[in-house]
Amino acid sequence: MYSNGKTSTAGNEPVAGILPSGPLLRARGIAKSFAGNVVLHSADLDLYPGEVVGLLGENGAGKSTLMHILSGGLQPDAGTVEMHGQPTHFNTVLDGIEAGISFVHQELSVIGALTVAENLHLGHMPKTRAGFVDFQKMRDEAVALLNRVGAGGIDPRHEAGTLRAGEQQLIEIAKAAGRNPRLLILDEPTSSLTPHEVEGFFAYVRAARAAGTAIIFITHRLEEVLKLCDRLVVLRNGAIVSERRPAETTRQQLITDMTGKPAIYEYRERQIPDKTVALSLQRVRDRDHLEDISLEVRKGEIMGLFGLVGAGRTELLEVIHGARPLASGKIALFGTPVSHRDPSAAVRNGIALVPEGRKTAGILPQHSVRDNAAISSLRRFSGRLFSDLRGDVTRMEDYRDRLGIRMARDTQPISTLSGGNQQKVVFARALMVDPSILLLDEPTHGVDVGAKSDLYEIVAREAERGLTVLMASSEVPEILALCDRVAILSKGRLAGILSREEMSEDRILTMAFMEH
Amino acid sequence: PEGGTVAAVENTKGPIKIAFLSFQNNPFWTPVTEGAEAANDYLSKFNATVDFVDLGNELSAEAVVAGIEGALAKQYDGIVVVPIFDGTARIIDEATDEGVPVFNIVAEGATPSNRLAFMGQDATSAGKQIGEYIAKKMDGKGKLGVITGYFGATQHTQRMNGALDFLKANYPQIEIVGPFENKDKAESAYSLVQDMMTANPDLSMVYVTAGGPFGAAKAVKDLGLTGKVGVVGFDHTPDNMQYLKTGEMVGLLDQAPYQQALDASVMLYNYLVDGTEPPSKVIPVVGKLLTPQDVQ
Amino acid sequence: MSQSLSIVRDLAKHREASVLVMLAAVAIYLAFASDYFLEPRNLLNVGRQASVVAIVALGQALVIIARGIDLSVGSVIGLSAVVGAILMRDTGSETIGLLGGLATGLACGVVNGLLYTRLRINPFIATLGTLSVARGIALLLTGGIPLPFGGFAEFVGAGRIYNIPVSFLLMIVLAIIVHIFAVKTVTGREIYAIGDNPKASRLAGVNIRSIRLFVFALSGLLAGLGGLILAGNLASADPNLGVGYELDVIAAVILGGTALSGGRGSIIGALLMALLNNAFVLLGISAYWQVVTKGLVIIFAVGLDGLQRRGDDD
Amino acid sequence: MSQSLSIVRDLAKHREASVLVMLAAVAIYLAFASDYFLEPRNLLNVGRQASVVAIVALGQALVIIARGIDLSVGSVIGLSAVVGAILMRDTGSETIGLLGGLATGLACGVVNGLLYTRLRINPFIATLGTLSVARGIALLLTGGIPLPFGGFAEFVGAGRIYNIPVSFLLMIVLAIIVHIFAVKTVTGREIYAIGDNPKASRLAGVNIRSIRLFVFALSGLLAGLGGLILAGNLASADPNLGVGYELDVIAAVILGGTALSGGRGSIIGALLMALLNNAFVLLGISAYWQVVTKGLVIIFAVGLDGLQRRGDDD
Ligand SMILES: Nc1ncnc2c1ncn2[C@@H]1O[C@H](COP(=O)(O)OP(=O)(O)OP(=O)(O)O)[C@@H](O)[C@H]1O
Ligand SMILES: Nc1ncnc2c1ncn2[C@@H]1O[C@H](COP(=O)(O)OP(=O)(O)OP(=O)(O)O)[C@@H](O)[C@H]1O
Ligand SMILES: [Mg+2]
Ligand SMILES: [Mg+2]
Repeated sequence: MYSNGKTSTAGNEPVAGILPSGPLLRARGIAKSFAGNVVLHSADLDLYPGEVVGLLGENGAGKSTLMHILSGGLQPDAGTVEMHGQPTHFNTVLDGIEAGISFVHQELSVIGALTVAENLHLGHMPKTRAGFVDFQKMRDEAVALLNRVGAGGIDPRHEAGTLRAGEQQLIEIAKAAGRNPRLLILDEPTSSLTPHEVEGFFAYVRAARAAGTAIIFITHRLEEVLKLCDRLVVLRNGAIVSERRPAETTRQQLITDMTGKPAIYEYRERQIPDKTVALSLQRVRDRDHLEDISLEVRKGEIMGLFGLVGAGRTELLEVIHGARPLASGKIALFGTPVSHRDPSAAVRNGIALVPEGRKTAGILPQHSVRDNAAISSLRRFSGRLFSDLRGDVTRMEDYRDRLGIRMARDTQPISTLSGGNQQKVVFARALMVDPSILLLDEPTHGVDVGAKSDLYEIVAREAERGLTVLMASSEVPEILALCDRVAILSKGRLAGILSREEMSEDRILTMAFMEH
Repeated sequence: PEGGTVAAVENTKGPIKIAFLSFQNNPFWTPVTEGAEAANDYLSKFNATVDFVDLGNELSAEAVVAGIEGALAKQYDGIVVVPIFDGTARIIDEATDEGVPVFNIVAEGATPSNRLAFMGQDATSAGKQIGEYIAKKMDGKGKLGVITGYFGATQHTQRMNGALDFLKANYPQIEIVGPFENKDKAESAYSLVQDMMTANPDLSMVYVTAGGPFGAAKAVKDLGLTGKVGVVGFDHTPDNMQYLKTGEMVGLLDQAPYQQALDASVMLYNYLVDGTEPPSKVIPVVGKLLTPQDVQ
Repeated sequence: MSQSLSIVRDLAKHREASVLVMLAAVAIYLAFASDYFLEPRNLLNVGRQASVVAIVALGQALVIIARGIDLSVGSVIGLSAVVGAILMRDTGSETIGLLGGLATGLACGVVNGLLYTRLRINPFIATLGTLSVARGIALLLTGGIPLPFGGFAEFVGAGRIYNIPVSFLLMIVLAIIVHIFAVKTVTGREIYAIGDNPKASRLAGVNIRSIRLFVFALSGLLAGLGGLILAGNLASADPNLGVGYELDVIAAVILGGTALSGGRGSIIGALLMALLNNAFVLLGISAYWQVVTKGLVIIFAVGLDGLQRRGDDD
Repeated sequence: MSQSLSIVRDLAKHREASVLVMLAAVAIYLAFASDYFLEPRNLLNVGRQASVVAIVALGQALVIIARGIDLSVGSVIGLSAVVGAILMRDTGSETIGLLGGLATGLACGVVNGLLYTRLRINPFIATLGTLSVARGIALLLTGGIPLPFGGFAEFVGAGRIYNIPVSFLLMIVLAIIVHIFAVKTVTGREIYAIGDNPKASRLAGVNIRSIRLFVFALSGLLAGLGGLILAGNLASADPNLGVGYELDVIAAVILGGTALSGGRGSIIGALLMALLNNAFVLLGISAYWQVVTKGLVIIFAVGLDGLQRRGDDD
């Protein structure tokens, strides 16, 4: 532990009597089901020290569940886990941590009220002789830790709650790193990181590997696993279906392993016959971030919104959606000026939003899947007095099929769905409104490749039928795959709009850096 | 003065300021306030003022202490106060030590203090007075339900025990049901009487020691037991009096609050001017027991 | 996280069950210990005694479900009764008096809602403020002196239909209505959504301001109704009516297991408390033990199921 | 319920500044309206009158920060005073009496903590239960009759050092200690952590059970101390001492802006309320207007900053 003063070395002491060549952890026949719904059939997995294993699979394949079992957060229904050749059983997560397993969860869980340094030391804060917290020591160690994971830019004195999602993610990674674990599990750690942050993070992973840590890396970004991992394990329908070396495989192959079918979305040339302007923004400003943004989106068009972190994409979408007050400027829908003071008014006018931040702004965690999907369109379908409860059931069935939502029953709490499936439910919610304008904010965060192409397909199909889409995204390939045009924001200003023909990764990025 | 029994002496001292500290939360306090106003009117002719200081609507020792502290800070010459609680003795002594005499009225705690005098009804003997009346009404036998305001409130407990000790000693055939706490609430008294009648259909009298006796009377009325079950309690407030007329209430003991307020203020004034001590350290006020005959 | 949430749900489910068990236990014990307990008349008395707390708790439950709290209900009870009585006295019309009382409750609720949604005052503080202001106004309006309050209100508060107390019937009917409202209507479902995740609900198009305003208004309205029943029962509108009710009402809601409660829960909670008071009188429990017992029963009612669920935190 | 509690916490963040402004406004107004207000003696009185609520609020603030609530403080005040007085009377030793009083408070707090952490009873219900049980025991122990309570306790409650009330000094010292504790010690930081995210804190190795037990124990201990001061001030240990204090204490905490408070906040909140009571006495405001004014001041104190922070929901 670094609190004992060993901050600089990232390795474990070699354990006497253990052959370095034997697996650190060996899982055999792991099975798990929830209320009769089988999630893991019989998964076998070996992990060796000094190895980075990429774990791939569709949403709901059981990746997070398997990791919870390995780390002690869940108990398997069947199967055994051995560490260093010894049968092991963790009753709680704390047991797992004790044994050297650190798990960075898919969902963020920093303590917003504490500073970054305090977060990193929670559970074992250093003390001065007088018995107080040794803030100086804690800060110094925090700086070292943050540097280690490539997050040197974060001030350890800041309150963690005020940081961006990506920065919070890095804090969690740093925290896990600080434990110098034997096994480090990273469940979609990069989904909210900037490209620059991803580089720093990769550097840390490589250093940890060199020091002998076994690492499991879960992501839906195939480029990342191909770049970073030593071995790729694909989980499909609760069983391991393939193990490959990155050098010996391709993107396409992995997708086939994951989904059982080759799936990739290619941009299809589309004509937008309708010249009606569906959404127009004129010199839109909010209180503090956006400056004079003017933009027109035609009916049936898919308009991308690109920018670096902090460019103001979320703010812009929120202004259109009425969630953030418009300070000046005009917004018009099909030529009619509107000023939404509340998202409820926007939804009534046919503007639906799939927000960024599934856990905080997307799901209603204690509600069922069905209720989550229905919440936006309750008023649309209600009778005079009563809510259309029966209709909710059929609509849910419909959208489960259309979006391929994987669940046991639509009455299960949404928080028991896998991350990607939760996102699909939020998508279903927005589509149920039958909007004329769909605002998407990082809609494919944590969504698997198969589902991504499903979602692209759905968005394109709806656009074909006249839906206007404005999609904020940090992934250029996504923009290239889907959008007819892209607007690029840079520090709250509109840096420019590129048409299909003008779009290229280079140009988009260059424009995004314009104000920097 | 009208309604009072003590006359003021000629003021030879220059302006005199008296603070009159009292609560205000139910009709009982209305005559107290009026008495203080009357004292002010009367004494203003003698170059003295009686300032009514409201201690609020929640009765507590802390409020009395804060009130006296405030009055001392404002340099009043004397204080009339409704101390009620045991915990007020210390601050009363402190005021007295500072040369500000304190006159207690209505009710004071059991702990002795160096107040100039206390005027009021002794709660225990008031309880006994009611107990005698109850025994008479019940012919010395039968079941008596007891509802007290707050468990642990000295005045309520003394009124209760004053009656119960008397009854136990002299009328062992009277069976006591309770006591139950109604927190001075009429609606709670109502429910308690309902339940008491369920468990004791032969109940013939209910004694409410503090707030809300009319709730008990209303329950008697709603149960159609007027004339069979009687309620006794304290204070001539309008809601209580109403049931005295209709017969559910059979006895109400009054504390003559108006007179207490007025007389105490004047006596304190006299003491401040020429050192006339009140007639005794404890000036008992014998309550007037109203019965249905009195209002017919 | 996912596990912890389902535990929260289970907990709310079990809580209701464990309070029901406690309710049944007390009732069964009483049935043996007292000859009078099972008499229909006594049971109906218990129902009536629970009715005001239960009716006010129906509104409070929705407020709490939507993540608010309404401490002002006790004072609103008093103010509504007083305004109703004054209007009845001055206009001579019972209808105006009753409607005026209800409107007062509603107005108090709306004020609470606006303080919360417009001025963004924490509902605990906002309703603590109106608790004081409403009580003060009731005292000012009456000079602290109770007013007579009779007629139809007295029928509602103390009357009986086929021997069943009107206020008890009203409680049952309202509980059913509120339950259906909470579970089956759009607004009801939106209330639950807001309570679950206000931010997500807002972005999904729920008008959280108006829903919040609505729940506070409803809570005020039901407190106003409670005031009319209480004053009607006593045939007297006392400005001090309802002092301290807030804790009883909130306790009823929580005992009833808010999460599920739409309506059922609140009644169970209120009944348990009324039953206890009934038990004290029927069994003649000695004075101070009443106070102790009340606390113990509340703790046990909820603690029962905690005993089985050892082992897991949060 | 924990939802509504967390809202209590969240919204309390910005509060402190605006309550300070209100405090200053009332003070300035009083300085002009009353010749006596600025007299040192009066100011010290205000400080003394705030001291019990403030001291108890220090513990309550930590409980609320850790997502709990302690409704039992009022009863613990009464029980501790009574036990202290009985021990003092029976052993003749002041020390034993005082320590016994403190130990009683501590024991009540530990019971609350265990009910919450071991039996998993919602703290609102658990402490509502102990509210009743503790009061009942105080009544049973005394038979409802206040006991004399003097000696050193009276010095603490009513004495002065260089004319400064001892209880006021105690309040200042304790506030500083609690503040430093909350901000600078490991336990203090962990209290904030579990209030923010209990699950993540537990996984980080924070022993949330023992921390929760600790905050309830501390709250009980400080309530016990409050009881001794109050009884000492009155030279009388009344079993009804502290009835209804829970709302005042919680209001002080929230007015003071819990989130920041570690100590400061609670004092500001308690001072505002004591100042109001002082104003009522100095200005001779009538009782009913006092009630109205109190509510309005509370609302405005907190509403002030709501007015500026328009626009963003949740
Ligand atoms: N507590 C639970 N109760 C019921 N079902 C659950 C629970 N936890 C997980 N599941 C189900 O198990 C399946 C696997 O979920 P898991 O989170 O492991 O998927 P994943 O592979 O991590 O997907 P993603 O990439 O979307 O995060 C899902 O269908 C999910 O609904
Ligand atoms: N209240 C706040 N306190 C601190 N920073 C804030 C606050 N609100 C917004 N920000 C920051 O302002 C920047 C703009 O946010 P916004 O979410 O609009 O950017 P974006 O272009 O959507 O990028 P991304 O969503 O990828 O972060 C972000 O860095 C965000 O962290
Ligand atoms: Mg997952
Ligand atoms: Mg964004």
